[in-house]
Amino acid sequence: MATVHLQANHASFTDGVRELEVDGATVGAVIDELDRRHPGLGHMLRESASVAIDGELQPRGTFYAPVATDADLHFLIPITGG
Amino acid sequence: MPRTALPRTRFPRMKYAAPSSVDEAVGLLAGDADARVFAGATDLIPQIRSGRPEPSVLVDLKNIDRLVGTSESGGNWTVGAATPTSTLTADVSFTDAFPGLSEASGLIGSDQIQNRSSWGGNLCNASPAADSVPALVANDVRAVVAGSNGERTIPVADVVTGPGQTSLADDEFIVEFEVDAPAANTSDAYLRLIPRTEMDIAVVGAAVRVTMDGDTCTAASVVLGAVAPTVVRVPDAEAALVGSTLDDAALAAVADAASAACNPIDDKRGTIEYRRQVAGVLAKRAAVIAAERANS
Amino acid sequence: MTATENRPTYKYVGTRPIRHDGLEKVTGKARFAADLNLTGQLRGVMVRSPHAHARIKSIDTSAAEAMPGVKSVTTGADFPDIDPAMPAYDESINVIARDEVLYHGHVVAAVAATTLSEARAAAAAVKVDYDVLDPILSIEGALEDGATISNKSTRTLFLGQDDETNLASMAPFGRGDVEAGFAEADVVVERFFTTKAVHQGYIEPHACVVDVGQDGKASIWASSQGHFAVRSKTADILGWGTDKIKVTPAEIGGGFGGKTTIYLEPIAVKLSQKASRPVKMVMTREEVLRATGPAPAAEIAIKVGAKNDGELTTIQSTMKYSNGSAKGYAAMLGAMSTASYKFPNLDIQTFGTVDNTPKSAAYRAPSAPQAAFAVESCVDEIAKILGMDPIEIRLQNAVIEGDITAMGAPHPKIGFIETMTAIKDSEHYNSPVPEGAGRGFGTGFWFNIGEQSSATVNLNEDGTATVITGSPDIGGSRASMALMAAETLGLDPMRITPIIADTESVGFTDITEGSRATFATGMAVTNACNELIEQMKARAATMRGVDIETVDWLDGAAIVDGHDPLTIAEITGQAKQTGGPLTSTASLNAAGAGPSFAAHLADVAVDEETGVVTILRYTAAQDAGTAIHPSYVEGQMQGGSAQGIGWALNEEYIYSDDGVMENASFLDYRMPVASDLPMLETIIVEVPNPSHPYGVRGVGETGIVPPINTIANAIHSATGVRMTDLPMSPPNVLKAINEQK
Amino acid sequence: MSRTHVNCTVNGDEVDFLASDDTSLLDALRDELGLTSVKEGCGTGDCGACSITVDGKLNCSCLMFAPEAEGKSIGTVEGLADGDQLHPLQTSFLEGAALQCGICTPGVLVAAKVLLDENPSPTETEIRYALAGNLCRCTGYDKIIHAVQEAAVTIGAGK
Repeated sequence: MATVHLQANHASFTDGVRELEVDGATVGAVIDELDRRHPGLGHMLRESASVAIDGELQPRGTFYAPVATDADLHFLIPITGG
Repeated sequence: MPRTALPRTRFPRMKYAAPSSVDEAVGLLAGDADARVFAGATDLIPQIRSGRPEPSVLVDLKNIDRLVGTSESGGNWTVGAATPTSTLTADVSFTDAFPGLSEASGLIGSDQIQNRSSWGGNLCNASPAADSVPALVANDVRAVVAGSNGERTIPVADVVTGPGQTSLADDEFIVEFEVDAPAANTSDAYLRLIPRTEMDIAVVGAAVRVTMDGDTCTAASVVLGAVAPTVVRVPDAEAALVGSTLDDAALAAVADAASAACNPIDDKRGTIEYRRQVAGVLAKRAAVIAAERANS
Repeated sequence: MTATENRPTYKYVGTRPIRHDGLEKVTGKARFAADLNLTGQLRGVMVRSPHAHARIKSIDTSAAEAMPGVKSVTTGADFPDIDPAMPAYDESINVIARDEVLYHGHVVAAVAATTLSEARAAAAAVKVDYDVLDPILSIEGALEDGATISNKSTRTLFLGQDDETNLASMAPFGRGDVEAGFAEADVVVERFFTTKAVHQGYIEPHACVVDVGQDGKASIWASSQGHFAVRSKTADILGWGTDKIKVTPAEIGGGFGGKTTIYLEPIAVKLSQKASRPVKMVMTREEVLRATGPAPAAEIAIKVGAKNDGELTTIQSTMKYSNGSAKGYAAMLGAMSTASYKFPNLDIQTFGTVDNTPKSAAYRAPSAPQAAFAVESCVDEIAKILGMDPIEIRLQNAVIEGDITAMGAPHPKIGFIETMTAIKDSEHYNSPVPEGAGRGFGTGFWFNIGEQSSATVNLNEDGTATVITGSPDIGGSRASMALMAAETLGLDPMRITPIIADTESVGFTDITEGSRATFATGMAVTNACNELIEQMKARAATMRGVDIETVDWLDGAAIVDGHDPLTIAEITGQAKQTGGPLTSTASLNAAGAGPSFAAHLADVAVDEETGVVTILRYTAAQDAGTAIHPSYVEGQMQGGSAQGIGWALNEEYIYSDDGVMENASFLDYRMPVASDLPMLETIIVEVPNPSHPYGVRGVGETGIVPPINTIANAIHSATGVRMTDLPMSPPNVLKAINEQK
Repeated sequence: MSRTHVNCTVNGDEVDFLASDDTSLLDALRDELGLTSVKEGCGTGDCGACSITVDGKLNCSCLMFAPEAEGKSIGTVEGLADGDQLHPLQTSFLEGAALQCGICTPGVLVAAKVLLDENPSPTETEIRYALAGNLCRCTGYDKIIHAVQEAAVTIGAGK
């Protein structure tokens, strides 16, 4: 089970829950599982979120990145820049 | 009614004319109320871009010999109305005689602007914030005005009647300025406040001319810019200076009088409170500089 | 000056060759978008709203169409409707309004004519009938009960609902227990900070030239930070396929985030398509200031607690940012910028608002300078209350690798401590403060990003190389690409030609933003070069008649025992005989961008009778990871510092009550001029980023974060006045001084 | 619309062009003569990107009407180099990395050339005020000031 951390703007889909245990071999699989449990959350995470796996910021749109069973996943607001 | 956001970089309809004599220029103006004279166009072009009415004819005065250049005799100076201010600041004898008038002229914009800006343009644009005008008034400079009815000479102080407004008729323009030799032990100074160090319009300007007898001031003129619809002469500040040694009490009185004489507005460049307070500070500081110059 | 953690020594990386595009730029030959002209070209002009907020009742273009020289006219009706839930929606209505204008200067129509003056005259003849609405012009205005809805497409989807709102976002960030944190604090500082909208201020106005051919395909020459993004955004807004659009990058005259979005291209395409003629569109400065993305205004209430020993225990803040006329993440990005210190207890409520000012755009480390102004001012105040050195208290609380950011994710390897130490050890910090002046210290950082990049490297028959990327060069990146290729191949950078190719000549590459070009595109270049080395080893094996395993690569040559080294030129010279041309392409979506921290030091003099602030001396230190071309790293640090100084002292958007910007010119929008600044001393700190082959972090963003708080802290040292409202202009500083007396 | 026939010299060459009276000299130089080194950054004389010399004096070409060029000698950055021999300012800007995006560079070089012609060994303050009419948003001016100082030394040594 990977540990998923959500931002507050995501938590509006989870009745405020910010930390969940989720099964999934890839970031995409984790998102799909989250969307199954909390419909609408998946679209939000795919459209407008960055993800850090065990602290390493992944580029936007990396849904096939492998997720270890004990991984820490942080879904972040999309980080851009000037 | 909001201004239009429609940009403009070109000036349809306008015709360009470069007369070579005063009479020719007067003729162009007399024949067409929408004709407009210009020297450097450093105010005219931005105004047209921002949507002001476009002239029918642009009368370029720089090809008239009398309007460009300076002459001096017995310490009295004649300055062509379209003479670039960079010519004045580069003229050592002029700058020695009128350091404040020279530094005020040199503050009109960047080096690029300095090669175009002129006393005539700076004055007739009739901006309350024009840098050269307080110093021109403080030095009792006169303007020679040409028009269909010939020429007349008036004090610079009588040219501007309000923001963008002058006492000149449609067919009149300034040909040259007359600057009298300063009395003995007399000098001037001009200070202005801008948020940056360059490329800004004065938030407050202060010109002071004093005549000194040793440590004592025997004559003074104090003129403020950018704090009222037109430049403001401050008799109370002048009275506070005359007879004083520019001691702290006198300078405090100068500052109070200058602040009191302000009738400023709140705008994007400064607040009423700020302009009042800083007008006093600059008047006081300019008086000290002018006095030092008068005695040196 | 450079302070370097021990990193590999390189032959070319870290040197300062003359940039490859330099000659064209000092001789006036460089072609920016407005410098291009096509045969039969028309000039396009926008029709812009004179109201800050209004419903469009009707648009009558008949008079304009009948005017001399007019070849085409377009309105919002020519553009497809996009689902407001899709990312392209806001960009689409920002490019051209449909039924509602959202800010003064919002485009409602456009005209193309044979000359600029004809186009302008015709634009003025387009009749638009408006139903004027109340404009929302401030954060409080947007949040007021019963406030007019500033943009009816803004919905509360971020709350899992679907109502109209003036909120773009509303999200808390938190950890620990702030009540307990304040309870155990010995010192608590509470302040309220405000900042105004400011513009990126690039000197080149937006410009493009577009030609839609008879085949219906659009060729676009544009000034942008990312021509692939110009293609995809233009395609989205027109409802076209990307195969119908080719974008060729012109030189870009400054962007700083402001050219990551588009304004002109879809409209120019429409005008060109309708007229069957090329169309050039160039904004005026007034248009740029009125209608292109500024950085958001912000209001930040903040409370910071600390123990007597200097430990920062708690931060509580409400951060409100205006996104302008469309949705955005401005406030949440701001909250992220509190991640410089450990803060065991943290509670930040963020509110993003939507109003009737121009849609905000990224500006160098978006949202960080405003938040850092608040946080760093409070930390400075606490240090002064506790009598601590401003660097010591920060060193004590600074985040290091593994510490948690405001978003919960841990920091990777960072150089915050090293950067502050570089200032502490500097000659500036150890010199006495000038008589009557005040010294201020401040910090800031940006996360930086990776994203997608592609690169193709061709080895030419004479052993020279061409490096082709899709990253526009906004400050010397051609040189850094060449240097990384040079280092990898072992080839003199002057024998390498870096090219920025059009959207059909190189693989997809994301926008040059987030300090990503040297990081991500540089990684692609390096990968392509490594692949070429493998190819050259194989060719060398063929040439020497040996097995490839026996071939080594050293210093730009293939090494085979018992033979002379084979140079790149020798290998490429034989390419025809050994299998043909040598070329390699690499593409990636880069992970592991490294945050870059900066620490700044300023000495300022304040005229207490006029409020004029003069910067006497300024030093900036920043962690570059590895400085590929130190001169351009310094340039980024100095440019960011100067922009931050302008933001701190005089830059601001001034609006009238009806929402018209009153200072839409370089005369009254006061960016620093040469005589406003001292020399900007730089200290490059190098704590290499382990996720990049050469340790690059990216340096573009961070430099703008510390100046505002650094100068505010210096003004406090000089006068005892704590400035909490920007800009710190003469009137505002004098007012604060008067109020203190 | 009336068009005026204007005769002048540009970078030493005699040229003539037709320009409607409502055209700025900036537009005429760019559109009629193809001198696109002269940039429009503001059109109001506040940024200096359109800086040229007129009879050796520094001017903003956006603040001149095209017919005003009659009989004048115009200088732009295209005329700065002597054949393939770069002007010392161009060399010092390249070697000192005194440009980033490059849009302000032509105007800055023209202004710096005028400064060094009039004042061969300017102080830092003199350089900063001489260039105050030329906005640069990329560099913070630091490397520009250093490059002008460097060029002054080079030119001085050459004399």
